[in-house]
Amino acid sequence: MDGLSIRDLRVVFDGFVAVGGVDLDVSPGDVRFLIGPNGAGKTTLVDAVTGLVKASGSVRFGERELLGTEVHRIARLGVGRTFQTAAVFENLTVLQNLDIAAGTGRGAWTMIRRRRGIPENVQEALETIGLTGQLDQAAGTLAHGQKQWLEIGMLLVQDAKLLLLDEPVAGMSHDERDATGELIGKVSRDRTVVVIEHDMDFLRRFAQTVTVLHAGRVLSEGTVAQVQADPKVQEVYMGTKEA
Amino acid sequence: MKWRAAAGFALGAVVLFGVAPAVLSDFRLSLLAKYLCFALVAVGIGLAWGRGGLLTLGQGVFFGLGGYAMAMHLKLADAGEGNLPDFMELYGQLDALPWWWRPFANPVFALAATVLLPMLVALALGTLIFRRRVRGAYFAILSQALAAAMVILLIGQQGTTGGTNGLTDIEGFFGYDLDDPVNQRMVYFIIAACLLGLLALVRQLMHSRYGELLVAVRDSEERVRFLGYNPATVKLVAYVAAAGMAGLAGALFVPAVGIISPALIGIVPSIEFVIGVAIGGRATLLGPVLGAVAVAYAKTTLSERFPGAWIYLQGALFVIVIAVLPGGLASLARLLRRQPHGRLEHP
Amino acid sequence: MTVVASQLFTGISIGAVLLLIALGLALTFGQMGVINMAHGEFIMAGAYTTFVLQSAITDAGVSLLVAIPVAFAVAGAMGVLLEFLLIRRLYARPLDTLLVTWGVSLLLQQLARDIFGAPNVQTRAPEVLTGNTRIAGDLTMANNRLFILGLVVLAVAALTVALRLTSFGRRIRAVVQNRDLAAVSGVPTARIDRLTFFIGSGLAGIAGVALTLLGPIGPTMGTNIIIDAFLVVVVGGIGHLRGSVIVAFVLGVLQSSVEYLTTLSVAKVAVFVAIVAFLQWRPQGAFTLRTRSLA
Amino acid sequence: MSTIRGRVAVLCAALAVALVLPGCGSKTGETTSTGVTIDVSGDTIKVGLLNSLSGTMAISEVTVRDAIVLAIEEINAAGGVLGKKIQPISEDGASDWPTFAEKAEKLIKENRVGAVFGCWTSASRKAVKPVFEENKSLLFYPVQYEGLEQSPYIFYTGATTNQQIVPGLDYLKAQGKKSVYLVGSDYVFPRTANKIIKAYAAANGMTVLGEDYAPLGSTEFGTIVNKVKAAKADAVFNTLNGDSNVAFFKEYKSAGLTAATMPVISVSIAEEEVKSIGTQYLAGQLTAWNYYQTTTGSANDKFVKAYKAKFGADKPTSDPMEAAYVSVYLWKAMVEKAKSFEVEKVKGASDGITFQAPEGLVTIDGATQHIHKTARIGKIGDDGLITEVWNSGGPVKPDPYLKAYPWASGLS
Repeated sequence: MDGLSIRDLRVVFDGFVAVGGVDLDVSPGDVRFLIGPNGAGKTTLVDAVTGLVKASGSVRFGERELLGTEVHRIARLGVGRTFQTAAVFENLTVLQNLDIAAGTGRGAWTMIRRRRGIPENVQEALETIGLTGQLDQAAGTLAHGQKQWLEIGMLLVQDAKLLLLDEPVAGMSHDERDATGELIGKVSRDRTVVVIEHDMDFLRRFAQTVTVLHAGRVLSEGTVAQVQADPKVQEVYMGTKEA
Repeated sequence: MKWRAAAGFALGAVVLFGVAPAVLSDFRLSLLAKYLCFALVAVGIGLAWGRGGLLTLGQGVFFGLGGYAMAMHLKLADAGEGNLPDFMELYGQLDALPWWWRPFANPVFALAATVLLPMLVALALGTLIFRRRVRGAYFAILSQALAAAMVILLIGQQGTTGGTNGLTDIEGFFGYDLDDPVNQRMVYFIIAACLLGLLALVRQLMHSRYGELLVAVRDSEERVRFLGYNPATVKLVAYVAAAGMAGLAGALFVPAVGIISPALIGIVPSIEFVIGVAIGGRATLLGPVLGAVAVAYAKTTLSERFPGAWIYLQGALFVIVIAVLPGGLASLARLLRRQPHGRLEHP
Repeated sequence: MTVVASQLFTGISIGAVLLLIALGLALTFGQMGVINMAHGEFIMAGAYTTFVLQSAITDAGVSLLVAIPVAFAVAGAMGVLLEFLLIRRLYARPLDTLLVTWGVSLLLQQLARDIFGAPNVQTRAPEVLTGNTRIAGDLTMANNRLFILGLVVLAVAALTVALRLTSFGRRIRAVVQNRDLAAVSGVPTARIDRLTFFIGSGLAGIAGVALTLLGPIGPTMGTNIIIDAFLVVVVGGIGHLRGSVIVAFVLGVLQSSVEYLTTLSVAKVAVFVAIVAFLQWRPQGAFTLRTRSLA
Repeated sequence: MSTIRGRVAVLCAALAVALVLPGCGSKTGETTSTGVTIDVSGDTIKVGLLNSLSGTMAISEVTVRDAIVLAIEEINAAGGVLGKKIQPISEDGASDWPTFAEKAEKLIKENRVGAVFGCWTSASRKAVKPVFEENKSLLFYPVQYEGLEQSPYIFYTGATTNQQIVPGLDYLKAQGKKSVYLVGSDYVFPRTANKIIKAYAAANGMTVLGEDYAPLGSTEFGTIVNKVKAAKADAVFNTLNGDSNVAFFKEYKSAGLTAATMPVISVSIAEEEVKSIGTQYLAGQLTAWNYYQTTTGSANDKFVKAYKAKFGADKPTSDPMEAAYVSVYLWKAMVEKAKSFEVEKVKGASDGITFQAPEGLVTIDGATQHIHKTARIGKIGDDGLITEVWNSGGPVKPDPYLKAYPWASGLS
């Protein structure tokens, strides 16, 4: 298992500083929650780590420098992410979605042939995310929560060692949140997980560590209790008691 | 489903090899041969556009490359060893064959070139374009500009390409006299066999893991990238395959019709290839084939009776089918049968 | 020296014609992302408007000046009709818009053929626009090209002012930048779309008037030039006019210089190669991604 | 699945092989075709009209079709050919060369026509030529062309190069023009014509100062006109086709070039084209043809009157139309001399047949299947009509390969 190590990360759009010098360490096996008000740079930080936006500084996953690497190569290094709006292939079935996610290492010969049966890792992932029954259903017809789980499942079969989840429980029912939280717990046993989340109740229940971002910088870091006690955090989240 | 596919192929074989030659006159059969060439192009467009989302408005270029490669060989064979093709003596004022014509005297090289040359050009252009994430409408317009540039290039080199005339008056096909109706029939059978074979291949490709990945790229290129694939490569395969099919079609068109000219390559013919695909159903296997044949047939018969009406009809087809029925007639059939299994097929 | 100067002027005026054609596209394609292949037929409509007006107003100069606003209105109205009937249903499917409008362009061409006949029609230009102006020594500049250059400068200036300073312009830019947000903020996006289309198509009509001074007026006049104009917008980039302006003039000068040294065929191919090469350096196809959602 | 599919594939392959192998016909060189028999049953004889009725070439070709229809109606009104009325079957070549070939085949094989009249561009003629040769059927081609061709199944009723281009050069030479600039569309006719012009110039002390080609349909002539102007030639020889002429002449005038200082002699601008370019730009420029609407003679008066009565008073008549009109009458005369519609007999009867055409007396030269025509240089007037300023004095014998001209020995 590898950890994530970010040094002096900066992202600038047309003069606007979205991320301004972030240092962040996520140790192997951690479940790190990133919180912060809108515009704090949470998603931009994940975008920079996954190669979607240009950034300066250094992002290391294990021994590998990620900045300057192409998106698909970063993914192949074991960095996987989800999106706020679940990005699954709606015209494909659950099985096809997972099979594609599992297939980056396949050779040309395997690619031009049909899939026979269900690959072992896909079967495991199906059980982990609880979609065994929806195997042949088009992903577009899944319930909102199921789509998010499918996306996480895709990260599992992709063999991602670092999972970056962008608001995985937004819009979910209470039961779905619980299930998602347990899922995160399950997958974090042999993976490093970073979660962007607004839901404080969810955070309190499932976060191991928390980083608070504000205006493109790290405001506070520590366990849930430490962060909650930090006066700077309370100041930023003016009046919002939960923080 | 499996028996249906098998039955479909068997039925297609019976129609193409049994019924059509029995009921059609030599002339109409040779027209059908021409339509089937267009259908070959359509299968490729169906793959690239319907499944891969690559609206290529320049398939005429690849059709032309295949056609010219074949025609160059046949012209050289007609002329006999050591002689220049007739048009070159007339317009070229050349003493010797240009160096780039010479390899085409070899039948093996020429046959290979009909398919490989278009694929190579597609590979080079596709690499440049997809690598820089040029896509969607940008790709469509660039592919169209390619067709325009290719025509200008061919026409400008009249002495060695035949200019606007193209390469005409092709008499023989690997030793067989193309004037003979029996040999024309043989050419038809070869084309029909190629179409069936190619359909089987493309069906395999569409149902393969690659086929699924291609749809995924079409629907969300970025998501595929985050899974660790390079979408440029995925698209390149479909584009190159479609180019190869168009090249094969062009090569077969030459013995069937006896001419290849810039008139078959430019912007207008290239976009006409697309309309059949759209009408038949862009993302299905058979839709493009039936659409292309239907459009070509309608063009022949309608223009025999009402020349102006064909243009109105063609324009109306573009507007109505694409605006109202983007899945083509294939989706209409499915709507009627109320079978909601067209997941891969709705873009 | 004279040759270099007059070639430079030719290049600039080719660029001006390109830009005049591309300006409407820069608005509809560049700002709205709609690929309207019937744009060339709106140009044709502008040219035929000039022709019709000339049979009503015999004076060539007056009819030309009258034709400019009338052609703007005629082509603009056709654009609005097209937007209303077809394009607004297809905003989510840009490639399909391309094919649908191609069909529309076929229909319009055949319609023109049936109304005005297949042969080209002629308009008379005011005598002053068929002459030239002496600059120095042997160096002259054609008056019709100077007129078009002026027209382009005027059109670009008017459009820039409209986009930058008027409330209409602000709304267009708001819609371009974030359609949903603009809609929520009370911008009537449907009306703005239609208005944008009206202006973009109207500019095609003006281009049509200008083209009567240079070339043939016939049913297929639009198709020959439209691809070049699209390339200008593709390379110029979306969202702002500046790119199109620069690219039009660069391509014009490039084409005329290469043509002077070789042939027009080589020049056309050279332009295509230059564009592919340029896209390697600056791919415009990679628009800014919406990072929160890929759907 | 794969086994089923495999079996289907094998089945298809087997079927293909089974059908193809015994299907192999004659090898190249063994002539087998005997041609298609003409349909002479019934009281009509069918002929094909093969012209572009749509697409870019429709502009010109529709008028040719109209002229052919006029001739057919006149002949039918006078009793037809060998007692049969002529039944025209019109096909649209759609400005697309392969379509021409397809339609030609249809006319010959399905309609079994006696002869086909039409085609305009060299490309369309080249596309149909093998079709007519292979089926041993007749085509009458009515447009001036680049020569260097002599198909046994084509009759050429338009001018070949020594009846149009060479007289045009003779005229320029007589006018004391020492240098020319060549401007043409990029296709076979201009390139071949210019080759002939260069050979002529070399032998006659003329200088060719430049040679430029524009793609067909091109409407951007700024650079070419700049080059022409800088060259300061005595005259311009123009082989541009169609739309390009409009743009060229507008640019030409804008550059300050005039018929007085640097005349342009054109070989593709007839009365119809003058109408669409405008006399504002063309007045005073020269053309080389064999016929003008203003050509004198009772045959032409009758032709012009009949044409305008049928198609409209504002419709001009032009050289290709006249040549097409004449071609029908020539075919009729050949059939009547042969007393048969059979192609070989009709061909055999062709030599020496004469006809009092609107352009004057024309005679078929059986050896080349071209016709003797009078060459005429015309000047475009302010009224849009072209008036003759010079003619060859009498019909010129067709010489498609320019064998009688020593300077042209290296050309073919």
